[in-house]
Amino acid sequence: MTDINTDPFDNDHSGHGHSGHGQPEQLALFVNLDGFEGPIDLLLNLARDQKLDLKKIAILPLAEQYLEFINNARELDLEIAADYLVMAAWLAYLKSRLLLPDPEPEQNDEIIDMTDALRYQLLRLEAMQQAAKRLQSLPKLGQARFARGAPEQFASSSASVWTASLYDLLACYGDIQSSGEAETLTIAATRLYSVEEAAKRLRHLISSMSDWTVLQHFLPPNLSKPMDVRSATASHFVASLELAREGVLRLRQDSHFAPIYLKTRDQA
Amino acid sequence: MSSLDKLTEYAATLEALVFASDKPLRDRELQHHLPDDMHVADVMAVVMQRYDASSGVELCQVGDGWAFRTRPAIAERLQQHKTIERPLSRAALEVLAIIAYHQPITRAEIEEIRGISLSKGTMDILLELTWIKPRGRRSTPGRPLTWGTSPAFLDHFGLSDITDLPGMEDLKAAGLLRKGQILGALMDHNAGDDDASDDSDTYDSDDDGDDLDGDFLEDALLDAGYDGEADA
Amino acid sequence: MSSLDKLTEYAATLEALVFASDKPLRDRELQHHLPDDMHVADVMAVVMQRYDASSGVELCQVGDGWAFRTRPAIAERLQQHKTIERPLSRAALEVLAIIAYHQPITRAEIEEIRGISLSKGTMDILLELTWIKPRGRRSTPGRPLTWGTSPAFLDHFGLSDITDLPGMEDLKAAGLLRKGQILGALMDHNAGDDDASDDSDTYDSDDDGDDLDGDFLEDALLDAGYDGEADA
Repeated sequence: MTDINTDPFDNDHSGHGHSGHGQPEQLALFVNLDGFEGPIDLLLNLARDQKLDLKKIAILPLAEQYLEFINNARELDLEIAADYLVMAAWLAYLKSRLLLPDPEPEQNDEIIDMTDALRYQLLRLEAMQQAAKRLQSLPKLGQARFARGAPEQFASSSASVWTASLYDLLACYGDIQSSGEAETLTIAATRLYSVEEAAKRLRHLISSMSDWTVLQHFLPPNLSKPMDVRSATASHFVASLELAREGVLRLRQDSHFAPIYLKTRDQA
Repeated sequence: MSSLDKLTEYAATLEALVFASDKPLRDRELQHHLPDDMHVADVMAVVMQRYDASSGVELCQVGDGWAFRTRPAIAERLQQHKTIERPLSRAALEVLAIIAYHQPITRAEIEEIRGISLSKGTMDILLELTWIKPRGRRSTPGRPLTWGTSPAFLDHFGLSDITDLPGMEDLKAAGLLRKGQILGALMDHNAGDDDASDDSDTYDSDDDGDDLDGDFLEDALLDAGYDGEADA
Repeated sequence: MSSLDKLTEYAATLEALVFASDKPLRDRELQHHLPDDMHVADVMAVVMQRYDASSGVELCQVGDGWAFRTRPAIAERLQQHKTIERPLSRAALEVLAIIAYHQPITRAEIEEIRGISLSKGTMDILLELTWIKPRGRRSTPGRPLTWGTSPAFLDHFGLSDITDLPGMEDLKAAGLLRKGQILGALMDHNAGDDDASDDSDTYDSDDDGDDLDGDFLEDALLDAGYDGEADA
């Protein structure tokens, strides 16, 4: 759901959105929310970059960084999960209140509560992420501790010859309920962008493009899912090859994985 | 490090190796883990000291390898009721799940849900495991016997109360309803949506107040093993 | 037979039983093999004496059960026994940690801590690994199901009890193990939805008595004991 990836060719660049990639003009395209587990996690990562004590971290610059990050993503016309936008709206509100303290002292208490709540939320998630790491470092069975390799079996008091786990039971009941209901098999309509559609769209748009224009610019607006973006990118690329073969347009790519540019043939 | 410490340390290593192995380990395999100037026999002699006659376990040579075995006298005593655990059959698991979620439920109702008739052995297995028990009779014609789960069932599955079973929403959220998203809160409603609704013992999965027939209630209350409290 | 001999004899029996099994055996199962006037804990204390620090195998308490496991210190010499572990996703591991440290905890509370909704499949994996189990329902509206860790979780991570979780005391002292709406409530409130303001009261502390009062945030944040970087 937070799977936003504008890189048309691969998403090999792991890590967090602000990781740089070679050319500066490309940098903005690599905003990538894949590495985050939600808005608080993103905020926590921004906070960690400041290498400050989370308990004392200044909320205002953090809010600004978050908003800048989201704005970058929005400028690129990316779909951003609702959670991220709710947080952005809330931080924008918080920011305005921090910049313009309310003359009424009661209202200012509320701001203190809000910043404290945010700090607490960050601290708590940080604590749990640390806890997860510590769990991983415990001496695990099968890794650092081993059970008897050749167990011998004797009766226990329960004398159960048959055994089943709770998971087995629940999964089994889930299956019964799923299959017992009247089933209507619906095949979700695929929203993959066909090459034909892309070619049609390119033919229409290309005549007005006398300057080299990046391929992504030709993608339809409102692509809501990363899969749609990828699908549209792929079909537009294939269509552009076809149209280049027909002599309708020209293609340019400066190096491997560099952006692909298109322009109309007429003005060549 | 003194040579004694070193010997103890290597003894611990070989002891752990033999313990974790699924088959007897040969001298040659054990020697790999020792420095050249140490001999398996010497090191195993140290391990052997721990498993003296008062231990329930003995270190023994099996063929040309080393293994731990339960001491024969004890093994013989325990062996008398040796069992081999096998996974419950799919049919038995299905019946158990249906009983757990729909109790009290009659045999006919189980068959209706599964769409096939119950073979005798299936209920027998569950009874033998003491995971199910009779839960009184329906006050409908023929007064059919109903079935429910027992405290042993809760114990085996690590539940403190039958209401700990995840409802449909929970199952769906946990990804256990693989098909069909239309079920909604089925668990919370299905007790009342058929002709069972006029039965006196309609089981409402939503609260733990079991309304049961008189004589059964007594059994339930007398059952010392049952612990109605949630959250041990 | 003297009572000492008797104790030694039963110690050997329990030692054999636990040693023979690859899974922890519960006190209850062991008690079955003892006379009524003997207690598992007393007998296991005798067994424990045999396995001192020089042993390659240790007797571990796992919840209300017992198991023999090789000592972590010699793990590197047992490389060949290592099983291939399918790594858990970051999300699943985080959810596991949250459940372990905050149990019993509802799904909504897990989501609140992470600030993101749980994707399907995360709980499914943890349930399939048998590391989590239902822990009863909250007595709040909707009676939501709570989750906790299982004995298999303790065994896998080498813990004898949930209180052995690393850093548990520090986190508790720092007030970081409180559940319930924090930011969410404020965000709802600011969205102008006034009746959302009493969301923070819906948490019913029926288990460990943490209730969310006004100044707990302050306590948590000011608590000098907690070091955000704390990682032993």
